[in-house]
Amino acid sequence: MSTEAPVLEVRDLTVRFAGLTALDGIGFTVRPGTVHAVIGPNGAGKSTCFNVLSGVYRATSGSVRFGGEELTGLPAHRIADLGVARTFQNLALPPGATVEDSLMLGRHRLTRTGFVAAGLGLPSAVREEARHRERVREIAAFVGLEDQLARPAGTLPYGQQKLAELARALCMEPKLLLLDEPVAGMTAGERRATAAVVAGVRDSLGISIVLVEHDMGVVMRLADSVTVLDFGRLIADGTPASVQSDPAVVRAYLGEEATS
Amino acid sequence: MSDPIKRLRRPALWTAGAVLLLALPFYLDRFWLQAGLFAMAAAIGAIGLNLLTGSTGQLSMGHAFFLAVGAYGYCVLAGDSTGTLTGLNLPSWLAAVLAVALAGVAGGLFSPIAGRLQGAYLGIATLALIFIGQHVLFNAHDLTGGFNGRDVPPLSLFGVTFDESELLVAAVPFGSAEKLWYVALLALAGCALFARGVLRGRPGRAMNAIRDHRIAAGVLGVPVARYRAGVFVLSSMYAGLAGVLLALVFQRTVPEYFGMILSLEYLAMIVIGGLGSVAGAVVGAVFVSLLPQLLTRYSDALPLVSAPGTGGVAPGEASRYLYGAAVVAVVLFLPGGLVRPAFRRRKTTTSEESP
Amino acid sequence: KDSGKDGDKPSAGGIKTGQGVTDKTIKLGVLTDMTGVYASLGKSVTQAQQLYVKQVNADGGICGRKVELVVRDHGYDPQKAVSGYTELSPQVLGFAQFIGSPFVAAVKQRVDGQDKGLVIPQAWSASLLGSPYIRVIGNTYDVETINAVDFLMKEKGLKKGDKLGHVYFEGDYGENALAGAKYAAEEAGLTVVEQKIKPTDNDMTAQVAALKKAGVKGVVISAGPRQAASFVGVATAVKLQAPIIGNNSAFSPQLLATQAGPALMKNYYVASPTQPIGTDSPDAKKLVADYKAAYPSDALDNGVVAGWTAASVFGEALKKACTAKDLTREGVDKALLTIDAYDSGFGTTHDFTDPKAPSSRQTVVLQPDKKVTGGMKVVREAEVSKAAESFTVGG
Amino acid sequence: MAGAALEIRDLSAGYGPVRALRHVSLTLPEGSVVAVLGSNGAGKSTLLRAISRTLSFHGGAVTGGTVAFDGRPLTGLTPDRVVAAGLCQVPEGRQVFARMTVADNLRAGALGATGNRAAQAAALRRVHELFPVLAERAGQRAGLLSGGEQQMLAVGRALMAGPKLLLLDEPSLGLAPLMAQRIAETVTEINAQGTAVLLVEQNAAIALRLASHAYVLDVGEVVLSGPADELAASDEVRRRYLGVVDEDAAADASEAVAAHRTLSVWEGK
Amino acid sequence: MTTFAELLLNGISIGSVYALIALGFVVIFRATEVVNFAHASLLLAGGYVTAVLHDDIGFWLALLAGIGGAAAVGAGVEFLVMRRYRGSNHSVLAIVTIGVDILLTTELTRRIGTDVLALGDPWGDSVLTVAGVSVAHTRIAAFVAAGLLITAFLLAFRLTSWGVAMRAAAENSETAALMGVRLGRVSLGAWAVAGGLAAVAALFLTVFPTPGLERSTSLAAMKAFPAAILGGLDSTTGALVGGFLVGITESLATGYQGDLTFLGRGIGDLAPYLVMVAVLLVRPAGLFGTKELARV
Ligand SMILES: Nc1ncnc2c1ncn2[C@@H]1O[C@H](COP(=O)(O)OP(=O)(O)OP(=O)(O)O)[C@@H](O)[C@H]1O
Ligand SMILES: Nc1ncnc2c1ncn2[C@@H]1O[C@H](COP(=O)(O)OP(=O)(O)OP(=O)(O)O)[C@@H](O)[C@H]1O
Ligand SMILES: [Mg+2]
Ligand SMILES: [Mg+2]
Repeated sequence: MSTEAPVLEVRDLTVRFAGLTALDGIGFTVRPGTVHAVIGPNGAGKSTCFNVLSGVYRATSGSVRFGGEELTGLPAHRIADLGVARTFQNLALPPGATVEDSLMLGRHRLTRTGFVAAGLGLPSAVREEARHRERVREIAAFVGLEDQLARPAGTLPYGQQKLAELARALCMEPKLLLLDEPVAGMTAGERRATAAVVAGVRDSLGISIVLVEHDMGVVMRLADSVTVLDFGRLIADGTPASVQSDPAVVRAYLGEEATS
Repeated sequence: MSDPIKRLRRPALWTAGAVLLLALPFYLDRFWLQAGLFAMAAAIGAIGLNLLTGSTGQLSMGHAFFLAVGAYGYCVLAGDSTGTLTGLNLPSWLAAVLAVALAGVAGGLFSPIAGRLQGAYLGIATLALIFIGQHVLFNAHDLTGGFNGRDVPPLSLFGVTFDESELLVAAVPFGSAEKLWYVALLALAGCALFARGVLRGRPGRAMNAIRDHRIAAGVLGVPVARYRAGVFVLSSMYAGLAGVLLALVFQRTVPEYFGMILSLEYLAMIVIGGLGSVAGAVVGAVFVSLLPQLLTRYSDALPLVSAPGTGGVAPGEASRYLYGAAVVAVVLFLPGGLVRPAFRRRKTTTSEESP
Repeated sequence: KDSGKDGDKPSAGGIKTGQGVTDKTIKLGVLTDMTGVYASLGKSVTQAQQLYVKQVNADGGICGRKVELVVRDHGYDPQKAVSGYTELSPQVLGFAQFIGSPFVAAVKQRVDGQDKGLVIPQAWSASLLGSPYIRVIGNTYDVETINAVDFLMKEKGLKKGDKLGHVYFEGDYGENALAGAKYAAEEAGLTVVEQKIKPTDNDMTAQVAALKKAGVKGVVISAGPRQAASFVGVATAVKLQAPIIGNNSAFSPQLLATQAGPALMKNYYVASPTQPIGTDSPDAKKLVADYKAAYPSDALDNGVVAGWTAASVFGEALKKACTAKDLTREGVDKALLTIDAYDSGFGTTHDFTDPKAPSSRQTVVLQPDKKVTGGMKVVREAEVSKAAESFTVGG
Repeated sequence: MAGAALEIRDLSAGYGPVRALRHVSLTLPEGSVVAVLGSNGAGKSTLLRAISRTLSFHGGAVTGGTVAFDGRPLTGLTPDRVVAAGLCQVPEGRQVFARMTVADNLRAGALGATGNRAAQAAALRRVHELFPVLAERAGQRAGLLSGGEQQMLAVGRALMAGPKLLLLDEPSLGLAPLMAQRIAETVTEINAQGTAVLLVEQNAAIALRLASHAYVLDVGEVVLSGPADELAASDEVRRRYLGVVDEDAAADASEAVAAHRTLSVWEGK
Repeated sequence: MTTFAELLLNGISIGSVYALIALGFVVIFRATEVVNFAHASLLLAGGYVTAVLHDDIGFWLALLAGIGGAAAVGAGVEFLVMRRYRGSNHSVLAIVTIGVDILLTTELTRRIGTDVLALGDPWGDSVLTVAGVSVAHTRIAAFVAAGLLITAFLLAFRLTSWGVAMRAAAENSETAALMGVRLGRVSLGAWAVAGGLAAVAALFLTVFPTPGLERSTSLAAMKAFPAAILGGLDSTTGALVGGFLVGITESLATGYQGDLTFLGRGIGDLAPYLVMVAVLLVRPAGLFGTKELARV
């Protein structure tokens, strides 16, 4: 177990775009070492929420506190420095770089080598590089990409690209992990494996995970608590079971023959 | 793959190449040495531009401006005040270093603009630098000497002065070209290795990330703005050094030289050689700066060329045709450039193992 | 490895020879621009010089040697120009043509320092003077401009206290001319209204408007033919009543075929270091005939005269050097320094004894005219204005 | 059953040295729905690319075999000709024109359409009632839509063309259960109107429910094929593609965790 | 005062010529996202054809021929060169156009030689003078032409499927192909159109007050760069506005250079770029260009 991950507190967060309110005063709390699922219909505001948490969007109002820090208003890279890592719903892997280098990029915040050190190939730089490549392989093995390390990420099939993104986020040694539809585009078997990876992360690293996913099976398996959004508003919040039986949720999101 | 042979072959090739390059001044005459010097200077500049455009995806058409800063910076810092010209009369080696730094500063000053703009917009915006540069070069007479430019004080390092005064080395008279050759060689090697280190290491990955997906790069903890500025400064310093070298080879700075055409040639270099790779920049630079000179020199030997005035294709024109055709052909038939960037090679070799 | 420094050695007929000279041939370099911005000038000059060489060789060459031109076209690219010089300088005696004064300036150090070969630039900027090896032929732009202003005063009614418009190129040509204009204005009590332009500006409307606003009574144009044509055209159109005169590089006969033609013939003059190609001196007539024969398709312009003059001056120097039995570079330089009254047959006499001064301060004033060959007729014969006399060139 | 609309005979394809498809044969009967299942990297997308002839865009190529539609061979055609022949594909990963407005994306979809203005207007109305959000956001740039909205746009765009055969590469990707349902309904509906559908779908449950026939690809080869219901019954398919019912899912999820090599904490710095 | 008005008017009139050139850049950019450095040589080609033909077949026919010729050259470039490039990087393609430009320009300047060719336009050097402010007829024609053409393209892009196909092809060629867009035909068309536009621009660039077409005419085309960028590389309206802005800036900077000496003389060419940079600082995608997306 590592040092307790800090608490994530989202308080009446509002995000507006020209003529459209993507998030309307939502709030939830993620307890350390738990998996918190955010679900809701398409366009409900889940990714927007992630974009605010990771500093891609500016919040119109409201606050996001992570441990002592106020995240709203921080630039993306500062938030990353605080140990917030995420995956992207539409893949954001470099087309040319190998999987290994893509993962090494995840180590950026943990490494120090600057232009001069790298340029002169100082021993410190070499050592750092070696140490972190070691860890990268460890993580690749953990998610099951060890054989793909040398391939250009762009040529992996869709499902494995999703895994690569997950691995890259893990490489940031995050305290808070934001996963946007990690199992989209996978077969049932692969979903189970990926779910296992996520569970493994929570259990062995004890970090907080916020999960956006449309596959209720996975959500039910992994989530300790669930927040449901609809049109940017929070319509339900609680344990998976309670949420799943909430009529509003069924109406807005699951549809009659619910969890299959 | 027969690894041991491979492992032996590469260093062998490298040493052979190095020895050859070191020996050249004893055999080539000045024209060739000068051509080589132009090429080496260009290579340094091209490496810099490739860091910026090839690896970080910031299209720059203002490279010539930073070359000018380097070249003129050196003249002003090392030259002495004569007549209308002002000069600081610093020791030339110090002047060279400061000139490079100066170019870096210039790049830093522009980087706020560079930070805001993308792609073609950035490209044309940097073009503004060229015009500003030209304007200053022509009008700041006391610094630049206006249209007739400035004499370039010869470099002197460790008591050796790189001017025309000839010293005999192994019965071969060494003029400025011969002496400068080694300086340039050293500088180029240094620059290439440095750039290689940068690209293969942490900064290089961050730069590529910025090129490939700016937002993602930020989310992964890369301070995008700072990095873009940093790269801009670095590439400007490369350009500055190239400028100093060029000035030393020309022995006189002329404003006309640092125009848009020059910038475009540098772009051509990195594209022809291969975007994002150091070797590419070097090869491209050699190609682009040597080809026209060869074509001009042997122009009258070219096929279906007729003496000027007899209506046919004049030598100069013939060489232009060939140059243009070469640029097009290389890019079309070798998309990745003369030197394909490393990852492409890895892709093909590794994909054999995969299903 | 050829260090280019094979020492001078006596040879056939006890004549000392050096670089670029063998018993059979005398090699002269030509660094020209036939694909760049000065292509039209470069073409005419080079062809005229080739013509001269052909004729010289036809009647036996010089010193029993055939003269041979080695042409390199640098397309007005500094790198190519300097490389061209580096390539040729070890193998030629001197340069009968070198276009682009920035490039000449770029190699000046080497010429004065070790090469010491005679170089005749095709540029008339005072900044080129002062070297005993780089010799400008004919009046420099500043002198020429002074004489031009003098013409406007004497013959076109420009008076003390008037405003004089000056449209000039950025660079050696324009700015050297400006120096002249300022001096002349000084002397004559005029005020100069400056309009600096770049070779890429082809539309002079704004300049005309500005000068009109300033109320100029006369205009000097130190730019290219296009700019002159545009300026004159617009000036006529907007009724800017002021005589306009340009330097010798500010006109080309091709313009007469364009729309600007009539306007040019009405209200435009050209100051030139020599008489135009079309004058009826025997030499001129012969040159025209021969040139037409050799290059039927090409226009006859000042470039031809300039090229011919430069070549013949070099030839003259060679002949003198030959009689002095010294065809080395030093020999030729010395020989040239002894020529004090050379007339190439175009109305002006040249004195090369003083490297610091242009070979002549005389300026001929011409006027565009369709009917004449070369498109220009003389309106004022070669003459040196008082101001031009007193002017210290390049000072 | 009527003649086959799409006839694929031992098709092989690859990306340079990578062989992504090996001798795949597949028949899609007139006006039917056929599903293709398979795990990551099985070659499903490659199959669709091979049919639409867009492999070249990925540095790949068809190395053997034939593809025929209505008896006409498609081999050797350019992608636009394939579209003209009446095939339309919803590519993997949305691929909306991010910088164009939603409306323009739909217009782009209609570029290959054979129908007249009226037909297109009708198609547009249809798409809008299927996905109301696309009507609301007509003026918004597609790149700013949410993932699911983009997916809807991708499907809607394909519907604009009114194709004879619709190739769907994971249409329900990233869609909320309700939306996934709606897509499923749409597929049955347009199929009822005579459009044949080749469906690549990870959500095997939906796929097998919709399809009459199904093929299972694995590492570029067809390992199973037959009537959908039969496949749905085969436990191989049940295990790998349908997943299993909840309770023991939870069970073997946890067991998977237990079995799974855990990741040690990084003691860096 | 009239001087100011005159300079302003002159700026607008020369601006409309720049706008025409800029429009050429815009068309290519919309269809291929390539900055076309060969545009200058297309311009030269169009002008050349018109110039050599006008004596025999009269101006208007010659102009048509010029437009056709330049269009053909453009199409040829696309077919022989651009189409062959198997890659996605747009700055690489830009370099290809540089190579093409060198080839075309060399050939054309060789043909033009040292001549200055008249295009035989009907307007001659006549000017229209209203309240002491005079404009050349040629420039009025340019203004009208620019206005008409740009409106035409605006409508074409808005209303026809051509515009949509173009942008689709430019943004994601694979998906565009899946939508039935004929990639080859779209970019071929774009290049041909750009060529035609270049020919028109060439006309107005070489008639009075400029003496005529000659080898350095193509250099003037470079002035349209800031125009195209100012307005936004993918916006037709942008081309027009950008053209005007550049023209006016240049004209004023030249006209008042006497009062601007502290900047050094001859800032006529520089000023447009300064304005451009200033605008880009506020609007990184130009006045009317589409901004890049910030969503993941
Ligand atoms: N930058 C933006 N500009 C304008 N609208 C935006 C922007 N980003 C998101 N939106 C809108 O905000 C709403 C919420 O988007 P978001 O991506 O958060 O939805 P989501 O919950 O992630 O849906 P999905 O499950 O489909 O991914 C959507 O309607 C989207 O169109
Ligand atoms: N551009 C490419 N270059 C090289 N190999 C590729 C490329 N695209 C796909 N491949 C390989 O081809 C095989 C099939 O890929 P494909 O995308 O068809 O799988 P898939 O069935 O669509 O997987 P998914 O369900 O994840 O989409 C995989 O091994 C993949 O790695
Ligand atoms: Mg989302
Ligand atoms: Mg797929």
